[in-house]
Amino acid sequence: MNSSSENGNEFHQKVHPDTLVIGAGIAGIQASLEIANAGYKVYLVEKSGTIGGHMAMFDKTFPTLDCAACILTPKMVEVGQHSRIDLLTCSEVTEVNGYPGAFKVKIHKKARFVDQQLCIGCGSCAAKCPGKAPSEFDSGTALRKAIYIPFPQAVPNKYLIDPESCLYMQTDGKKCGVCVKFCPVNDCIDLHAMDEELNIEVGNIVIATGFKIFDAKKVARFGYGKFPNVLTSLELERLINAGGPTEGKITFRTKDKKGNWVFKPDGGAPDSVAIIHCVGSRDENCNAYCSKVCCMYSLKLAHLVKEKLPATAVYEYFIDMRAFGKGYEEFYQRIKKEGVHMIRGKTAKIEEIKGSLKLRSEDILNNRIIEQLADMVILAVGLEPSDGVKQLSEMIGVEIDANGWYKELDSLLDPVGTARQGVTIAGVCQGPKDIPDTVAQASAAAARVLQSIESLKEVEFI
Amino acid sequence: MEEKRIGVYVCWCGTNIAMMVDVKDVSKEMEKLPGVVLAKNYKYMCSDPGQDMIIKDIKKYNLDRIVVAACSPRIHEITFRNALENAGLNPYMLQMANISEQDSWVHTDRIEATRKAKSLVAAAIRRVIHHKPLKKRIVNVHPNTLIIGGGVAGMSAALELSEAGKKSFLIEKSDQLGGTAAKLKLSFPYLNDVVNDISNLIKRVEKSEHIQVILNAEVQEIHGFIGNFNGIVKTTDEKEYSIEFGNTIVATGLKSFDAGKLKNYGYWKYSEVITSIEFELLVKQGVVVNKKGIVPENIAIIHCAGSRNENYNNYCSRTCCMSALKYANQLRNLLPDANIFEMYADMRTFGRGCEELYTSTSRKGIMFLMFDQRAELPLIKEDERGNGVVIEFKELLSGEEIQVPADLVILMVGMEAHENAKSVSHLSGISMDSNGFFIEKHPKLDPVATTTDGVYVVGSCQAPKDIPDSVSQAKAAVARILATILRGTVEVEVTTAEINADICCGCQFCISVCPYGANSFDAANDVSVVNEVLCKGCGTCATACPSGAISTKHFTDEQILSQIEGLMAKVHELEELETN
Amino acid sequence: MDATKNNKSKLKLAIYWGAACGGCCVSVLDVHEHLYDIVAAADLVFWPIALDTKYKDVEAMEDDFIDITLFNGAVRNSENEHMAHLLRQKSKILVAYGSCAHLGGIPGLANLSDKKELFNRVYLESESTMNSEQIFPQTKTEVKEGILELPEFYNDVRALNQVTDVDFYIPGCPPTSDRLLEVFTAIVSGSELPPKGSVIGAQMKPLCDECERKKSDKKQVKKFLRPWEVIDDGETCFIEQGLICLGPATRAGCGYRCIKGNAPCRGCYGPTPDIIDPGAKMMSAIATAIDSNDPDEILEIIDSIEDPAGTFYRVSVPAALFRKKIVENNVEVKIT
Amino acid sequence: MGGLTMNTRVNPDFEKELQKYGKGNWNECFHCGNCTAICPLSEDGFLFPRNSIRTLQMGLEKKLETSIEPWLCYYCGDCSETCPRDANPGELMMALRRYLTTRYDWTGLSKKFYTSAVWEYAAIAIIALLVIVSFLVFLPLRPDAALMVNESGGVMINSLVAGVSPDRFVTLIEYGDWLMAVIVGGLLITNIFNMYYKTIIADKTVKIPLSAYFKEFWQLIYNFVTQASFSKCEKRSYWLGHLLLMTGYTIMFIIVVVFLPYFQIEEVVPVWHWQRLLGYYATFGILFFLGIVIFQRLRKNPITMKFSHASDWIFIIMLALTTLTGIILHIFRLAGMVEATYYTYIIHLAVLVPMIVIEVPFSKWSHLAYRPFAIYFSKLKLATLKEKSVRKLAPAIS
Repeated sequence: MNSSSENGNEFHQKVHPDTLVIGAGIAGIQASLEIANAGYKVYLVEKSGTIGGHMAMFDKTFPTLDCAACILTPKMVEVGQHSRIDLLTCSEVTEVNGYPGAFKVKIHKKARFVDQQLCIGCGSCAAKCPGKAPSEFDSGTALRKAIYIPFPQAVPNKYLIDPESCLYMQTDGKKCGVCVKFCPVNDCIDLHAMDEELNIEVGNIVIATGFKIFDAKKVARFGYGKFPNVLTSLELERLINAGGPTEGKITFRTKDKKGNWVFKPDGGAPDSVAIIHCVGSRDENCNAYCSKVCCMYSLKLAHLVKEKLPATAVYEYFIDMRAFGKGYEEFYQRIKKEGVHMIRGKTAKIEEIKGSLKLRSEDILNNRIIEQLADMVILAVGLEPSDGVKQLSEMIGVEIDANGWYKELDSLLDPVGTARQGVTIAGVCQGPKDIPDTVAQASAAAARVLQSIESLKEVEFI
Repeated sequence: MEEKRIGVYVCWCGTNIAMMVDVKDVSKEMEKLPGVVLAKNYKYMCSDPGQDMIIKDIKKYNLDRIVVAACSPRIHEITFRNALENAGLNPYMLQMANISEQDSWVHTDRIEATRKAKSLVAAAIRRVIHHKPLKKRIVNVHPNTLIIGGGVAGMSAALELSEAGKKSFLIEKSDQLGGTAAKLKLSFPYLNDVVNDISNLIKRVEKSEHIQVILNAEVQEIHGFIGNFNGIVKTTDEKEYSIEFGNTIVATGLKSFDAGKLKNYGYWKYSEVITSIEFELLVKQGVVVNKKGIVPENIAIIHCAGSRNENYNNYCSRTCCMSALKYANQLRNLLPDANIFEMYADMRTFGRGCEELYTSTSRKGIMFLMFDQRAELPLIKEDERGNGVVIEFKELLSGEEIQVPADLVILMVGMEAHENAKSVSHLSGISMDSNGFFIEKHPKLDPVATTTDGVYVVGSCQAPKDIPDSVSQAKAAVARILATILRGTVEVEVTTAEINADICCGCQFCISVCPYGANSFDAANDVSVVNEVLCKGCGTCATACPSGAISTKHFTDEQILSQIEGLMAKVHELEELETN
Repeated sequence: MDATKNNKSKLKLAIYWGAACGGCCVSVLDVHEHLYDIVAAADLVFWPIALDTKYKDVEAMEDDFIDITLFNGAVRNSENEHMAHLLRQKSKILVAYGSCAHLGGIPGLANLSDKKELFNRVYLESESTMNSEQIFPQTKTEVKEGILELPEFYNDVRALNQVTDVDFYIPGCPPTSDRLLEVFTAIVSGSELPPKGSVIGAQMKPLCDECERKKSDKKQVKKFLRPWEVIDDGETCFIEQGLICLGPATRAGCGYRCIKGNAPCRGCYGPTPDIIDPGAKMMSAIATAIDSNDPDEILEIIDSIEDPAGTFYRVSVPAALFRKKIVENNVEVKIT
Repeated sequence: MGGLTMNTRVNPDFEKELQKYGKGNWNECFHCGNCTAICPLSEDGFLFPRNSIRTLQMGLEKKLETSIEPWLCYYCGDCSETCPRDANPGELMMALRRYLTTRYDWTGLSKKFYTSAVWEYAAIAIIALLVIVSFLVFLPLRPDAALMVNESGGVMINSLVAGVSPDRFVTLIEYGDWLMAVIVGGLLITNIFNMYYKTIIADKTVKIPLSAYFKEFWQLIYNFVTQASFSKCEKRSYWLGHLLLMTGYTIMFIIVVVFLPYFQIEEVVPVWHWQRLLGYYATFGILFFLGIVIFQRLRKNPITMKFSHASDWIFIIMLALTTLTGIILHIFRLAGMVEATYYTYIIHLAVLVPMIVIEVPFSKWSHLAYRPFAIYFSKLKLATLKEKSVRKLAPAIS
């Protein structure tokens, strides 16, 4: 900080060339790569054990149906290998001080308990680990071990331990510790590893914290959590994905030997699938806003169900079909031609009758009530700001709106800047967005960062 | 010939390939082919573990050539080339076999698709044998940028560059900056007055020392390649500018749908019927009257004029729903007692704050009516009972055949690509889709770049878009451009044409056919020569050369023919062919 | 030149014609007085046009008995093929001599038709033919005296290397005598032979390289013309005058005799080394010279090319990628 | 209207008109179809409330006027609670019932009462005044009233009036009852016929065979007595409460109007006597219901009680006053307080009579009659519709 502030309210500050990017979904990845490829250092902070965010969970992307992993994983690899990107997983920002151009940031880096350099990814530890928990990456459709790699293509592709499900840590070291025994590398697993605090200085901050999905249990009349074959769209997304628990098969939720509800490849396939739009969106009782992507991903899921199970009947219950982007309307027409039944009228309630699900809806265009029996119901859940948005916004000094989305500086002409100089926002954390818009915005945020570093090299304060 | 050591990697692509192609069988079969040291398959070859596997194998088995059977090289050739480079192998010792788009995606018979995959991979194996190491080429980047189109997208890009201290040329066809946005009064969804915002933006652009605005101008020619373009800009008063620049941003924007084409709406026939563009003008003046000069009592706003209909444009124009709601609000303020009818097909208020706009608008006594946009457009005819017109259609939400009286009808005309898109696409070497919009490099992960390096498409020339999305795109393009300018250099195509002076006879067929002006005649030696910096490796000259003196690196006749031979040979015959 | 000086026994030379016009054999005679040199250096052991050596005499020779065989003409029937195999067996060096043996030659244009069409044309339809009984040549005909045999007429014409292994190629229709002499002298003098499969008696560069006509990059054609339609200025590149000249796609070596005679090159010397299909190569070159962007006009300009096959593939149909007319189901056409 | 088309014109003003019958953001409805689907009473042929909202939004008065649907709704509030847009469809059904009541009423009074509280107050006041004046002038308290206490200490109510014998007094009141019943019943029956005309006769799409009227007649009685449809709603307690009120009120009505001589007697019967038990049941039913409703209306929760039309309050207050004065009357009588009993009796009638006269044919109470008839009519229509509403489990989608 410069002291010329004494003779006025104005002083100058060199912009620190490093940048902090918070959140490593596709927005964070894109912004980091843009900045790093321009020759500047990036700290990429990610809360979970891997980068990739939600996009890594998807099977295909609308409307082109190209595979999400295919277009994302190379970017992830690039991030992982980039000499100018310092990737901090299992980390959260806890304090932001300083000034635009010279933010002093404290980062809490949780222990992964497995040495990132030494781990060879052999999997011996996980094979023996007795601790299990629902896999976050599989959206809870399957279990993972307490020591695990979030998914086979994760970056970094190294194991980590979840203390919540680790038997050793839950029993204060009285039980287990079997992973250490079976690890072929000395000193690789340290069950007593401590969290770290990291202090860095950056000139710019890019917020790309993304979203979480709406909790479908809040709409009790759809019976999510009660009826095993009422799924969220994200769960179906994992079922359809070849890397998911069923190797790409769409199956029923069944109980495993220990009584956990999970999906298995031999779970049996549905003969009819109904997709309900706007679950948790466009609803004053939940979120009044439109989540923008659900119509399109529902159409995509309908297509994928049809592709995997051609004989399965698929029904979409919608209010307005929001197929707005490039090629989207065409995609909608295509899905209709594929024989997916489109019903204008949102389902009101679901009951379970002899293992089958009964949906009651109004078929508005045909002026009748439909009581539809379906083997499986997919709830097209909306998007919500991810947890911790409020704390982060207060920490950094950025405004959020009533729904918890970050507010941009100017809704018209500056969709990435914020009222706080030096802080830009990218992706869904600013409001629901599809992938192309997210990527464009992330690049735009990067442009703002590059421009600030490069141009004046100085920031003016008033 | 020394022995080739080829590694073959077959990707599952999750289930995308594995569902239709027996990838395990393919890799097993390929292992038998001569020269193939090993053949493996993996779930996601492009992922970190997949690439790692290739790198480790190259080192361990001393592989000198790699075949990856996966998706289109357009998606992942760069990925795997980098992997080869990381393993210490020349990146051009790679050949990809596309068993995704060209095989698993388009077939339904698993046995046949597997057979085809084998042929494709075998062909790639035969080709890679003839690959030669090529050297990367690096060129300097000129720091200036050419921006075609002075609308919001173009101006935002120029300003963003200007703030980074980089110069740009902003070429605008008309006599003023601002484009479509300059015609607006309010923005959606917050209904802010944008007149000042836009004029401020224009002022900032005009004031910037880093932006050279050229009005009434069109780009006549663009030559060169990323980092090193030059072009000629001509104004209507015949002034010519010769400029040099490193990158190009195309932001030519949109034109609105011609409402006269809509048979049912009688745009030319009824003075009550106007377009949304005309309405913007009216409302900017603050006086809403129809063409007869009468202040309307019944106002109908018809959505999707020219959009979402096979007879006009199939696509959705993305912004009209919100604009229509905006108009309803403006009308409610100006004419508190008027009846306002909104006729829509699907209410597509998807953006942030837009659903809320829809809700608040619906509280203002506006009647929303749904019609069938695909099958049966409303019919506007003269009202026998009153002065204006009457709109007849089947209202879908009630199933009733209804009539709506109107003395002002606003048609929400959709967006179309600008009429000069075609010439710009020729100039800058980018492609257009069937609707006339420019095609981005990748619809998901590269929404602003194009297949021509150094040329970016932003705003509504890429697809219909609102202002913030256009601005985002403009800035995204700037990020990419700044990165190349800051690095100062950029890698360019190495797969250029090459002339064998021992054969060239100086006939000069190659010179006139080169679209990049890369070939010239060396009179002293009586041969043609290629400027590798300008050459983009399109192969036109190699085809045109009657003497067989020109070949394109990485696409030699030998390579292509051996690939074809591999493709034509049945897999089990391949072994024989190779050993002979 | 005297071969005895080399202290070697005289070479044994054979010259044979397959499907040929005889011009190649005559070209050997065209060396004029140098024929004495040849005879001095070599014994002609087999030369049907000049000597009465029987096939069975050749069959009686030991393998590799002949030092050099100059095989001219294409392979059109079973006799040609038999002799190609026989001479290969008996010769140390087998040379494909002339365009027909090299690329299939003028007879190769018959590959654009099949056997049935050819026979019909020749034995039924030609204007001077009266054959109401529809008699076609047969390989075996029984007459009182016994069985008469004729060679079997194949469905297609092949170049020599499509039938047997060839050591060298001397292109031309016919090869120029000077080139023949050069080659012969080189062999006799015992200088090192080029690698097997080489085209000898010609150059790497195309004909254009020698051609003295003025060339520029202004090859823009609105209409393709035939020689009689142009008043040649004698100095401008033929192509720039709208004539199709195969010079840029053809090896030099002929001494551009045609061009000196103000006639465009017809490509008898065959393609330069890296060309796979000379006709196709020339066609794509010519296509780029078409001066129009209007699809209809382009078609019109292309239509102005008379006899494209005869123009671009005059001597090279059997050697081209397409080789011959596709016969359905790949069944050999039988004439009964 | 010219040409071949018989298209209906939309009427944007109608929505404003309907706001007089109840407040709601009905224009906010964006037609997701949730309300119709969540309503267990909505069925093919009679879809609501979304259809009704649409008809209202478009101002298709004719269609609304002839619709039965509003009467089929018991206002459980599920639709409004789950409405994603706060459009409150249930409240619209309520408002439509008010509106339809005015449309059925040929006198036009109903409309006056519903759209103007002043009119209603005035009407009530006039009738109340008439009752009071009639009593004070024609049936004054006999001077020796204090003697009119029987052996069990209860006031002998029929003997309180001067110059009229106890028998005569009961008969007089009974005549009054009958007169009131005839007027009210006449109005109600003609209104019901009006309803029948609008919903059945005017609807040219269905032709109901005579036999159906007999076959389905039991529905009328059954639904009136049991409110069976309401029991299909998920909130069964609402049905129970409503049943309690309905039976209580009906019992009281029948006792007072039909069996007055057996009810209004001089002696005080024992507590377990049928007459007292029925009275207590009815009083309890009404009071219990009223208590809850007043509490809920004041709290504006649940959603069904969020908006209260003037007619709602008037009805509640009148009913409460009737009940309360009835109870007080009962207490005074048992306590042998002669004068108090007399005046309370007058007040009781001054509340009761206007309530019945105004409420039953013209206002809220009329639904007691309209609703069972609506169900009856709907069954008639359903039975007649060619395409019977066979519930399809797998829809054939176009």
